[in-house]
Amino acid sequence: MATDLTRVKPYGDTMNDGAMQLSFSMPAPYGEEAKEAARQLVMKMGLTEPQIYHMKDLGEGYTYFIVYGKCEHHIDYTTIQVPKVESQVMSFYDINHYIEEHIGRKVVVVGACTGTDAHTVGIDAIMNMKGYNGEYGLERYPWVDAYNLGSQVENDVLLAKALELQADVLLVSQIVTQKGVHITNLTDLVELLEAEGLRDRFLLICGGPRISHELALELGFDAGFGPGSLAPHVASYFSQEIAKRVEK
Amino acid sequence: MATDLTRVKPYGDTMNDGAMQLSFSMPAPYGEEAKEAARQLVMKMGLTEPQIYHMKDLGEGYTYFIVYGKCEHHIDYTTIQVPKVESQVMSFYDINHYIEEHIGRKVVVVGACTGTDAHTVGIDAIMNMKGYNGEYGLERYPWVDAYNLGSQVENDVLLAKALELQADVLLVSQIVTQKGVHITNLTDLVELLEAEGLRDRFLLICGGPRISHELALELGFDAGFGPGSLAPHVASYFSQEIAKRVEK
Amino acid sequence: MEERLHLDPQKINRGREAARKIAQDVDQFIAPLTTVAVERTVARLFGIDGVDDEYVPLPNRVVDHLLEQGVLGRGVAPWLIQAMMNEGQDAQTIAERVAQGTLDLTKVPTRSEEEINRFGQQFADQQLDRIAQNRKKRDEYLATLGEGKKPYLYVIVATGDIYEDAVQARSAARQGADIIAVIRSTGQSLIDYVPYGATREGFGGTYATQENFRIMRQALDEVGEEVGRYIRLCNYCSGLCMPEIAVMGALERLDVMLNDALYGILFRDINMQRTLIDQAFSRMINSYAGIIINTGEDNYLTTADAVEAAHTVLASQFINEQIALLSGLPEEQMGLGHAFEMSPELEDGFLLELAQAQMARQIFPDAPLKYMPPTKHMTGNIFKGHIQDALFNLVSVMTGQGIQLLGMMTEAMHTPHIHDRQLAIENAQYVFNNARNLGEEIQFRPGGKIEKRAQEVLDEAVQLLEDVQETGFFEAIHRGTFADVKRALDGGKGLVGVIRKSVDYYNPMEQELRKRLQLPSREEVSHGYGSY
Amino acid sequence: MEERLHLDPQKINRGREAARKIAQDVDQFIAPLTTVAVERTVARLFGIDGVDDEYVPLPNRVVDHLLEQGVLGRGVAPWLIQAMMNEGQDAQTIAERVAQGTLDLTKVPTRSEEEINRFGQQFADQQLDRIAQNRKKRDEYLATLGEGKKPYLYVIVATGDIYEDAVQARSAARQGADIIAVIRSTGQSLIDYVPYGATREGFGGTYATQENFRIMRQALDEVGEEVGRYIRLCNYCSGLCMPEIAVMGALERLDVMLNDALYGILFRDINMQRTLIDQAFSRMINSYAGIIINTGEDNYLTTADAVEAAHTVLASQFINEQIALLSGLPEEQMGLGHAFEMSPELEDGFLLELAQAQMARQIFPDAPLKYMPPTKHMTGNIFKGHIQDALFNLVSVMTGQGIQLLGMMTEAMHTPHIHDRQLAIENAQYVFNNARNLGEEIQFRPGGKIEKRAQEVLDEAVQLLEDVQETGFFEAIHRGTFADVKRALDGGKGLVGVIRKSVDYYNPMEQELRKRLQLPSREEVSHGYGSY
Ligand code: B12
Ligand code: B12
Ligand SMILES: Cc1ncc(COP(=O)(O)O)c(C=O)c1O
Ligand SMILES: Cc1ncc(COP(=O)(O)O)c(C=O)c1O
Repeated sequence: MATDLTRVKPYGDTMNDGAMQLSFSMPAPYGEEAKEAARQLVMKMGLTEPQIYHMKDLGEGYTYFIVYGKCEHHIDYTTIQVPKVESQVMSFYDINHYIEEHIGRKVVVVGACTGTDAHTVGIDAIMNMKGYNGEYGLERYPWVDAYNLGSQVENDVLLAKALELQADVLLVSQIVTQKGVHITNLTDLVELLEAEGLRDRFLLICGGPRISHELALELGFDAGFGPGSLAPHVASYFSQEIAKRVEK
Repeated sequence: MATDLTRVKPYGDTMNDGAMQLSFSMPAPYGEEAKEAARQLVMKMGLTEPQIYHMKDLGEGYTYFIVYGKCEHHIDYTTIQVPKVESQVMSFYDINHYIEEHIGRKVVVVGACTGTDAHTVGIDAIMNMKGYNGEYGLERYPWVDAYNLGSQVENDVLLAKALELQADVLLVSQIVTQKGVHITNLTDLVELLEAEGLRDRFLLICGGPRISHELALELGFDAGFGPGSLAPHVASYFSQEIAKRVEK
Repeated sequence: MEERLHLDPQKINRGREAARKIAQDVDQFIAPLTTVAVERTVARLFGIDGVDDEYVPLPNRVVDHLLEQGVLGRGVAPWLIQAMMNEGQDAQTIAERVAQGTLDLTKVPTRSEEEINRFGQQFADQQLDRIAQNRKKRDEYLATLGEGKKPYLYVIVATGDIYEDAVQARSAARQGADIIAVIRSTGQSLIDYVPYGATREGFGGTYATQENFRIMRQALDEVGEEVGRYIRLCNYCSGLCMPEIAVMGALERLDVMLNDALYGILFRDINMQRTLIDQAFSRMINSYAGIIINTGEDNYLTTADAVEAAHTVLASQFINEQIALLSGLPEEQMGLGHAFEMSPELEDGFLLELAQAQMARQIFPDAPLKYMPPTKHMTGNIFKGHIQDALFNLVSVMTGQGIQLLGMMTEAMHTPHIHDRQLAIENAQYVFNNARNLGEEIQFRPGGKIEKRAQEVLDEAVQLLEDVQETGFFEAIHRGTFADVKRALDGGKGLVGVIRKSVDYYNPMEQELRKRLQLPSREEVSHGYGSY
Repeated sequence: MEERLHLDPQKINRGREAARKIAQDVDQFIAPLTTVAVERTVARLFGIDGVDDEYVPLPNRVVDHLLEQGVLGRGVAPWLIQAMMNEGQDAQTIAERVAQGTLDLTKVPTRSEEEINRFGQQFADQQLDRIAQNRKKRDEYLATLGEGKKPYLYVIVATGDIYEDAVQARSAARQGADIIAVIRSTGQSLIDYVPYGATREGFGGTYATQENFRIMRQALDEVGEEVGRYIRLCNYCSGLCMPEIAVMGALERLDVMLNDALYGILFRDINMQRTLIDQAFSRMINSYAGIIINTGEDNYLTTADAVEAAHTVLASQFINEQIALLSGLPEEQMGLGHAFEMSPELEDGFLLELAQAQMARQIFPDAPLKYMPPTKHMTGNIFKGHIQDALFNLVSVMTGQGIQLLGMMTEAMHTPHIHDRQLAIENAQYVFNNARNLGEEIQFRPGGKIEKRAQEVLDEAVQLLEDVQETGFFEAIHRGTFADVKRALDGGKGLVGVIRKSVDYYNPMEQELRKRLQLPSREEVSHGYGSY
């Protein structure tokens, strides 16, 4: 049971047994051949001793499988590096105090759920007065001027509003991800800002259940926040980041 | 939606999307690094766009993951060959008639669940008078002499009994498979028979939830029967096989 | 239906009465108004279909043509009829010419009111007969093939590609689904026209088009015959094109339609006037086509808390019922929505869900209640999700819901994959069968937690309805009464499409529908409310 | 406990009375007999432990030494005591010398009965005090740390490697498990000795050894302190070494023990005389150690049909109860077994399961019923399996079961993986919490399907018990009354280990246990049954 963290494998009940569960469908008609196809497929993935424990005829030439097998691959856990938002998470009280002290004026934040996305619960959780999960939203912060534009906001509308309000920070929420529509929407915004020469004018932050900080950086945002985020996480980040820029 | 059967991939809702679900644990402490390790692991397996949708701290330095991703591998379904028991499945009535006609004497069958395995339900399903799932067991067949030795039968005891009863067919059931104990038990039997020069004396058949015909052949058995097998499957096979041998 | 929870009938009556008054006020408000969508619907009923070179649907071209010239207040029908009579061409040709710019409807010589009415009446008869024909066809299917047991198993398909959807739908039907809903692409409800033709590219859903309806209807009829069960088809007529989609559905024999102005107002930020006018007409069509509507109260619980806001769901159901009655929709076609959306972490949450479901069942005994699965509290943990769905299924079979929107274990991730649906159906089949008569075999303890909870929710709902009656429906929405969302009378999308009817307004389709549905005519109604 | 199903108390009394007579007959039969296992247990209580060069445990060496010389009828105690007194050495040294062949116990000068009894009494006091000490320790833990709510969450670990087991057990405790059972390797119950030391290689389970008990006890005490909940440890004293494992468990503060002769007879083909004798002694030990026993009626439903054989489960529970009372085991320590094993395809199967569980609850109101999950009808479909387990959990919380053996979605595949257990615990926690008071809030319809089913099962069980009383217990087993399995009085494994007691048989441990448990002495009991 002593774990060799340089060679970490999946685990069921014996160290390095590689135990793994999979399920998937294939466009192959139900039968022994489909079963063998599923077996061969997971073997290509590096699973040994695959067991097709369940098969179901979905009709229309499709079959569903539940498979267990032993994964041969391993990972060197000791070398893993994960990009993280590099700010100290502070409390509601401390954040306001920090802004007062280090920035000396209210931070203007404009948020929206963009494109055709109508899921406001996430951005509301961050911005609304009443907040979420016991944490006040940005509208409650005395040292933040928060404007929530709601949902289905087109990128150009967001930008116009941001300029009008002299925003410091843009908060963009994307919940619908089918066929990568969130990537398209977020990329469009960055391109729009760059085309207008305004990319550095704002701190650009996105969030949503399928957003990670890493993905946000890739897309050209300054930071990204995933599931479970709360106002203090975001506010800690942008206040410290703006302070850094102000102080420079 | 037109399926290219030479390149079959997993399917969620768009042809060739590769959609696949996995779950597994790793001996890595709960956290962002563990998540990244899980991501990297499934990427090694050939999954693109992996999403760690759920993580749970199992304590003791272990973490559980539920992951979705898109499998890159594909299978040529058109070339798949599955070894199958090559006999015509007949009915209770036809089997008895067949034995009478082609063998002309009762077939003697001895069955047991071997080793320390005490799971009799499977072998009973095949052998007991009352049968299973609406099909009589071998004890009911007028042209079969069936002896069910029950469970926890050692290989040498089975062999002695088989010789005593002048068995034609041995039916071996293996249900417990942990740490490959069924493989060990089955291999031991084949080796015992070979050591005694008796391998060709009996038709050697095994069965159980983790047995396939393919595995049985690999282990040196004549046939193997998996989940859902019923007496007619087995009896059709052994009567035709014995007839073949008799007729030669 | 035996009264299993003791609920004060007086209270129920009070709630219903307040809702009736609210509905009347709304109806009175919308009576003098029409919308571009209503008029496009009339145009469609005249047989106009297809798109121009820029993919703009011809019904839009015709209606916009009149709108731009400020003459839409008379309705699209008189203009069309005049042109058809004068040119001796069918509406489609007229529309094409309008689109090409080779015909101006306002320039066509006028005809007498009588002539116009005769012509309109004839057309209305013909088109509504077509719809009646579809309804008959459905009844025949139901008589010959039969249908699944209630609660019906309702699943969605949402690949974005109608052909892929058809495969997924057929697969689902084979597994046991009774109703297939084709979810729409995220953007559709905000576009002020209905896309045309077979579509293969949508986000989070597939466009609702008449051709897509046809493709799916055919797929389901085929598989229904194979499996020996009539498979119902569902789509959405909420959003900016409510009545148009209703009519498309009526023409293509859809069986169920999501249809709720409140959903559009609250969740898509559609202007309330616009969508309430559209809704009134769309519900007449649905009613006449024998289509079950589904209302969207379940959605409230995705933004508001399911325990605290339970009474808003009931209040809204009362209002939706009364509004629907004004469009002639019988109880049997009212799939009033509610949902199993309480936090799974709640101690005794199951009891509260039972109370809510049973209460709705008793208050709307003839409605095929649409029961929505847990969505908000579904997480990436598919295993836990699957058992949340199992408890949801159990409540449903215990309380005799009508339409069971199946929960998917992958709710927090993606629109359903082909096997997600299979597992969901298996879940419901197992629970429904294994506990088939549980509801009849247990009783709720009189005065116990379950009964008390139902009584409280009813009390609060009645209170709320009486308050809304006082302040007015529009104002109540403005104050965030439903779903914690606030909307203004003049806010939201689509207000520009609202038009005041002129004195010579003529809509033969509505007139004939009202007749066939045995509703009073618009004039009689307005009269009933007093003059203005 | 309010009587929620109407069950005729007369019938229940009749069943209990028949079972009492059956139990007495069994007790009378076994009274003049002892077994090698009982005597090895006594040897262990004298302090003998460890193995010889061939890994044969010293208790076996000592007992076999006497058995071979035909003097075991007197019991191991007198021979040991004589040697200890003469050699002035402790039992362990004596045993080692016997194993080396340097001491023959039968050659040691004899001592008077009085001397032997005095010495024996003293040892018995000392050892039983140690056990009492453990019991006190448990009570202290329970008082300071507390424990989980009932139904207790019971999970198994079964890696084959005790150190791996400890990791899995600690993980499970952190997730919320209340009881950890270490399943034994497939072969163990048939070997006529207890393996020694820490073991790391087993099949389908881990060997039960005293060292393994110690390792696991320590792991659970540690994690229990961390999570602020006493975590119970469970193992198995069925099979050929019943009382030995009982005593090991008592010494290492186990809390729960699977302990059922019938299981061994039916499912492991152990000779019935042998295991019933072993059981009587083992249950005294369990009783005194404050250990909850679990009986194995649930297993019947893995070979027999759960609907048809439901009454055999109840009948066996009655018998097990009465047999246990004869070993001084209070109701509070009787984890009588039953199970949720009906086919999931059964219409209204959930209702029948409810009936069975509620019936057992009412008939054995003080017993911490052990409720087993679906196993036989679990398949490779883990998703369906997970919801079968959810319904099982729901029945349990609705009917107030005591010990909930958690179902695993991977039941048809392997002994649980680390996350299978986590998901199973999450399942139970969710259902228990979300429907915590459901049982109190619903009532079963009087005269309805559920009540009728319970009444029928009770009727059939009483009938069966009265039949068994007539034919005799051994004959009933021979006829395949339980689990569809037939076993003969002289068949099965371990009969050679049964020995008739001689007139000078002496077992100070049993004597003292009977005293402390306020049971009549063997002589009184036999007398009570009539002379023979
Ligand atoms: C509630 C809900 C709705 C409500 C939305 C109400 C509203 N006003 O928001 C209603 C009923 C209207 C709705 C409708 C639809 N929905 Co919806 N919906 C959901 C549901 C059930 C919950 C989402 C939610 O509220 N989560 C709770 C919040 C608090 O979490 P969150 O959004 O992740 O936000 C947190 C973090 O991500 C982060 N965060 C989020 N944004 C931001 C932004 C910033 C700047 C920061 C810092 C952080 C941050 O912080 C938040 C708090 O911790 C999900 C399924 C699920 N269980 O997740 C489906 C889901 C999101 N919906 C879905 C779909 C497809 C739709 C529809 C398109 C379906 C249809 N065709 O009719 C429609 C149309 C909506 C549209 N055009 O967008 C899909 C999306 C599939 C996908 N991955 O693409 C989902 C996953 C359901 C499914 N499986 O099909 N939906
Ligand atoms: C019933 C059962 C028991 C009963 C057995 C009663 C009995 N007399 O058989 C009891 C309660 C005694 C029991 C005990 C144990 N069991 Co058990 N048991 C099961 C259970 C629930 C069902 C098995 C069953 O009856 N299936 C139904 C029959 C009809 O199916 P089948 O065996 O596959 O047989 C069919 C085919 O395979 C084929 N077939 C089978 N044999 C043969 C032979 C021939 C020749 C042919 C042609 C065909 C054939 O035909 C049959 C009919 O279609 C399974 C879990 C599950 N749901 O599968 C666990 C299971 C098999 N048990 C298991 C274990 C570990 C044990 C124990 C070792 C646990 C313990 N340590 O205490 C003990 C000890 C038993 C022992 N020494 O073997 C594990 C095995 C894990 C593994 N893969 O190695 C399982 C999978 C449960 C688990 N997840 O832990 N068990
Ligand atoms: C009443 C109603 N209409 C419509 C929809 C679907 O949304 P959209 O109109 O945006 O396609 C829903 C979603 O659940 C609904 O409840
Ligand atoms: C009473 C009883 N004893 C023992 C066992 C375990 O088997 P074994 O004794 O073979 O380890 C069980 C299995 O479920 C049981 O119910």
